[in-house]
Amino acid sequence: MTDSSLVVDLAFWGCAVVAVVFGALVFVVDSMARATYALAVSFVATGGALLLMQQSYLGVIVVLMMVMEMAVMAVYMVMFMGMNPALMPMSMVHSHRTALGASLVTFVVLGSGAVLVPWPERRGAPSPDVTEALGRAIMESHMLVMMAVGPVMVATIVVGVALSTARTRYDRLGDDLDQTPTDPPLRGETQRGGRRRDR
Amino acid sequence: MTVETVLLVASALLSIGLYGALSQQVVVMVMMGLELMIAGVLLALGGLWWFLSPDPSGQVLLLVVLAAMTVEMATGFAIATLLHRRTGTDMTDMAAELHE
Amino acid sequence: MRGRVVTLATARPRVYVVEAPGGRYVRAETHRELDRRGWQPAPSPASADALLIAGTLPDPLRAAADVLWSQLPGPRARAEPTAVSSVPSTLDGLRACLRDRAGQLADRRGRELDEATRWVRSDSARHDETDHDDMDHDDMEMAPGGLVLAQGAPDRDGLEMDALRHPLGPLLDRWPGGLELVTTLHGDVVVEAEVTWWEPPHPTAPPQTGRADDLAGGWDAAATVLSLLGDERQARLARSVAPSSPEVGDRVLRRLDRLTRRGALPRTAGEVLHTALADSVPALISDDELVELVSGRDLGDVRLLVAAHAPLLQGVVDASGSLDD
Amino acid sequence: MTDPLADQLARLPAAALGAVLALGLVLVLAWTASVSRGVAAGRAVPASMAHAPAEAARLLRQGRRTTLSADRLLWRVGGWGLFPVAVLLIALVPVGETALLPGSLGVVWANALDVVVWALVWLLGWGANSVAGLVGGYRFLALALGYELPLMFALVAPAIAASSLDLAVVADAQSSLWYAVWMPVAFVAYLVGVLGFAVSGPLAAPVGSEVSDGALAELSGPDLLVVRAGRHALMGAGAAIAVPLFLGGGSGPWLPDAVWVVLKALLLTGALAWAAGRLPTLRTHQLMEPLWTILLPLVVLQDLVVAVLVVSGS
Amino acid sequence: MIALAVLALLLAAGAFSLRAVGTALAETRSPVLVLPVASGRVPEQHALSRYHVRWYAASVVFLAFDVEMLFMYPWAVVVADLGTGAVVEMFVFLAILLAAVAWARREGAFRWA
Repeated sequence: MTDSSLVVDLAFWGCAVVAVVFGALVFVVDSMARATYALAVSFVATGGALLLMQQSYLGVIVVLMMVMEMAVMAVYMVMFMGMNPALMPMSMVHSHRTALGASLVTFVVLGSGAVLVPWPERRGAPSPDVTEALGRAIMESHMLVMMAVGPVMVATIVVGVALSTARTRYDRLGDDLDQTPTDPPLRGETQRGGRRRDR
Repeated sequence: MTVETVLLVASALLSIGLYGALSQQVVVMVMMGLELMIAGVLLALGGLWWFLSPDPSGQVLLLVVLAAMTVEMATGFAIATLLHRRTGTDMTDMAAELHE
Repeated sequence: MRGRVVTLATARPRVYVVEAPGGRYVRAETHRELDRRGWQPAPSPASADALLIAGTLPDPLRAAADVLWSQLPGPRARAEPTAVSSVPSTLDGLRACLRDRAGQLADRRGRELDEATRWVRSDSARHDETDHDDMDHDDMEMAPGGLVLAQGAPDRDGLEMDALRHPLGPLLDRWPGGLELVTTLHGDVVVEAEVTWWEPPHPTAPPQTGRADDLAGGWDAAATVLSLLGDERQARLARSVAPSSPEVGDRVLRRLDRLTRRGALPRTAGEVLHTALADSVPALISDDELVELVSGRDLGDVRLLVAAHAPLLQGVVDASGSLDD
Repeated sequence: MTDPLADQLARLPAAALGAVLALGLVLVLAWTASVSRGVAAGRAVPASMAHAPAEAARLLRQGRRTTLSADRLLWRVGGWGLFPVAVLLIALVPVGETALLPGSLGVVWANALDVVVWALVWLLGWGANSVAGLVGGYRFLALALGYELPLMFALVAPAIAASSLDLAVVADAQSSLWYAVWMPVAFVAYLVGVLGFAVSGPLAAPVGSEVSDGALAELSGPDLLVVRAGRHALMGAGAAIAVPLFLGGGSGPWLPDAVWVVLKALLLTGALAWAAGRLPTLRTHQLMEPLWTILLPLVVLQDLVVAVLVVSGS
Repeated sequence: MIALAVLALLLAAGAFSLRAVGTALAETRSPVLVLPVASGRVPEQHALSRYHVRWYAASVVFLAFDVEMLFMYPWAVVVADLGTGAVVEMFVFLAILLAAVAWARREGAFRWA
């Protein structure tokens, strides 16, 4: 089928082992920063595996997006972890046994499915330039995807900002939104409103 | 590198993510588990695309999965911040009583 | 070969200049001397070659100077000039000490590899007499490495996060000598601050008196602020301002105004520098006004504000007795 | 990707030579950046040229240091990772006919490597368990959120004009008119991005000297030398990537293509480092809003203009 | 692929030799363990703590906006052939996202919380 040479096999198994080992490390290691960046390395390895399967655009986009998201996630991990994020043993696990059992069962089921199912031969060949074909697809045949993702992203921004911030526009600009905001709020001043420009 | 091995690795990632999602108490760690599961799904889809039907629409699906993962993260962070502000902690079991 | 590398390495040593209480004039002269030699002052003891404490240290600050000395890495030298005239010879002595290979080898051999734990143990011992001593300092769980973990505190934003108590001063570069401002930090925002002043052993007589000295204090503050902003060229210019060269002063003044307009410098810092340099003598600032000025601010802004208000702080005035005309 | 092993090994000597040249180019660009940074700080040119070797000797002779309960693994990864990222960026640049790391997605890989700097500088600040390091590291992420989107849209503009994400194709498509000429806003936004991931100029708050050099606060000896060299190398690499994107790659009279690429990279690095030395460092919480509400819409508008011009066939 | 391997080897060799020169010149192998710098005082607590990030709202806006980049790169490659339809579609997408950014600005998302 595919004339995958020794180099590709070696590279694939390298990426696979790194992805799985660092994925497991995420829940083993005790510092928050190390857990997050272990996941980042696991994603980079997954991106590498995608690269090996001729999906150059998908591979590099996974690396690009995931490194950014893990950098942001590390900050949230540190903010919301109960005790000290780097120096405390992370024993925040409950129902360890059932979780382990469930994951092993899933692995056995999916693994055997992957190996035993007689996968059909490949139909059709990948187009010469996958990225261009992808671009053409999202613009013509799958324009619906583009039309749907836009509003979903706007909704995400509105939901994200509305849920996470404490001071809304009425706190900053006064009830009829006409005062100049003082950012950040002055000490001893309530959350609502502010008069002078940034000091 | 055959479709079986790729799917095997993908299912390994997925099951590690499942373990994390089920066993962790903190909202953010559960999200880490979810992301690892989505990584497994991503790898599986990539493998199936390459070995079975390499036409562009499969790639679009992968883009949508990536977009979904980012949306999940953004809203997850917002909810974690909200939980932390409301209850001063974000243990998943205490988050059940949002009303108090 | 090694000799040539050592001479090249010590061509321009990086000196960490710290002002002791009442050592304003010696420190200002040290900075001018460093400008003349083209030696860039070190931004932190971590990458410094030499530690220079300008002025005489009162006894309570001796331990702080030793902690600072322990934080210098490899080949290191130390000096405490107390007179303005002795600054050039002190700097030459520092360079000679850095080049003395035998002396540096002895210093390294005599130094244990773990300089942190002895300070933490002696510090926590000192805490024990004052605090309730049922808190067991040494168990690994509560205090890894001997330091306790930061505790949570409510915040103006409604998120309960850890608060850090971080001291600015007493021995910090580009910082008024003797001022210790212990800030409570939520993230990088200073929420509260406590001011303590360390008195000099004996009040130092200012070399100039009256109006000229007051202006020099203003230019020194301007130079410090420009150096804190990373603008070394203008800082050197501000340090070289002499009553005989007003046009240099105008260039620095225009630069400060531009920085304030562009938002690189907090507005209040820009205003007070302008008034100090232009004409009137602005009012002195008490400790409470300093705490009020500093609260709710970013940690970087706090250092800029304190540097800009340095000649007006009550403690600095008492220490150097400069403004009593 | 599926050519057999023998073919890969056949290309070993060429790859080795290319790698050494790339490393040499990065070192020369980093040195140019440090010289023009010295000139901008008011030192004479010979003194600025001698500064880098003297400082390297001083830092190499200096001992190394670690702080109490520091996360040393992440700290060292953050510090020693900056220079390799710059070398990988340079390897993407097509010097002569092909780049050391050719690929149809050079633009996207350049973007992915810029993003790795996010992780590295935050880890550098986080690792040292010191207040100054943390303040510097978190300031960097705040600025990164600000400069990253304009940088991405600035990278897309040449790709739209050349209808390709391959740096060599983008460079060849500019034979008539350089993209920097008819995409000025994208060029400026890209340079702001370079100042961003090289942590210098107006975006140098993460290593601001008012928080005693922020993320670099606890570094000494070789660790500090590698980070400083890494920052200058990133400035040089960013400028080198701008050559095929905005300055027409190897095109130019008299000299061969390769020489033009290196010459343009050197000139742009010098100019950028000099500007970074002269521009004041702006405060992070003052800079977030302008980056999001002024620079980002302008770059999106620039992309619209480019797209309309391309579609209308001019 | 081979170029990447050679580069990695070269960089590793460079780093190793730099460390070796450093150890030789400084005549010491192990780093000295010191207190983090706190103006001469012993730090009162570990700096590594739950650091209050003041710009968390901006990170949420960034994550949502960044997804748009996923579609921007492939679109850039094909926009010349597909004509104005593609341009209109992408920039409608961008316009509503920029509207959301303007809304977030008014909410104070890009200000220190």
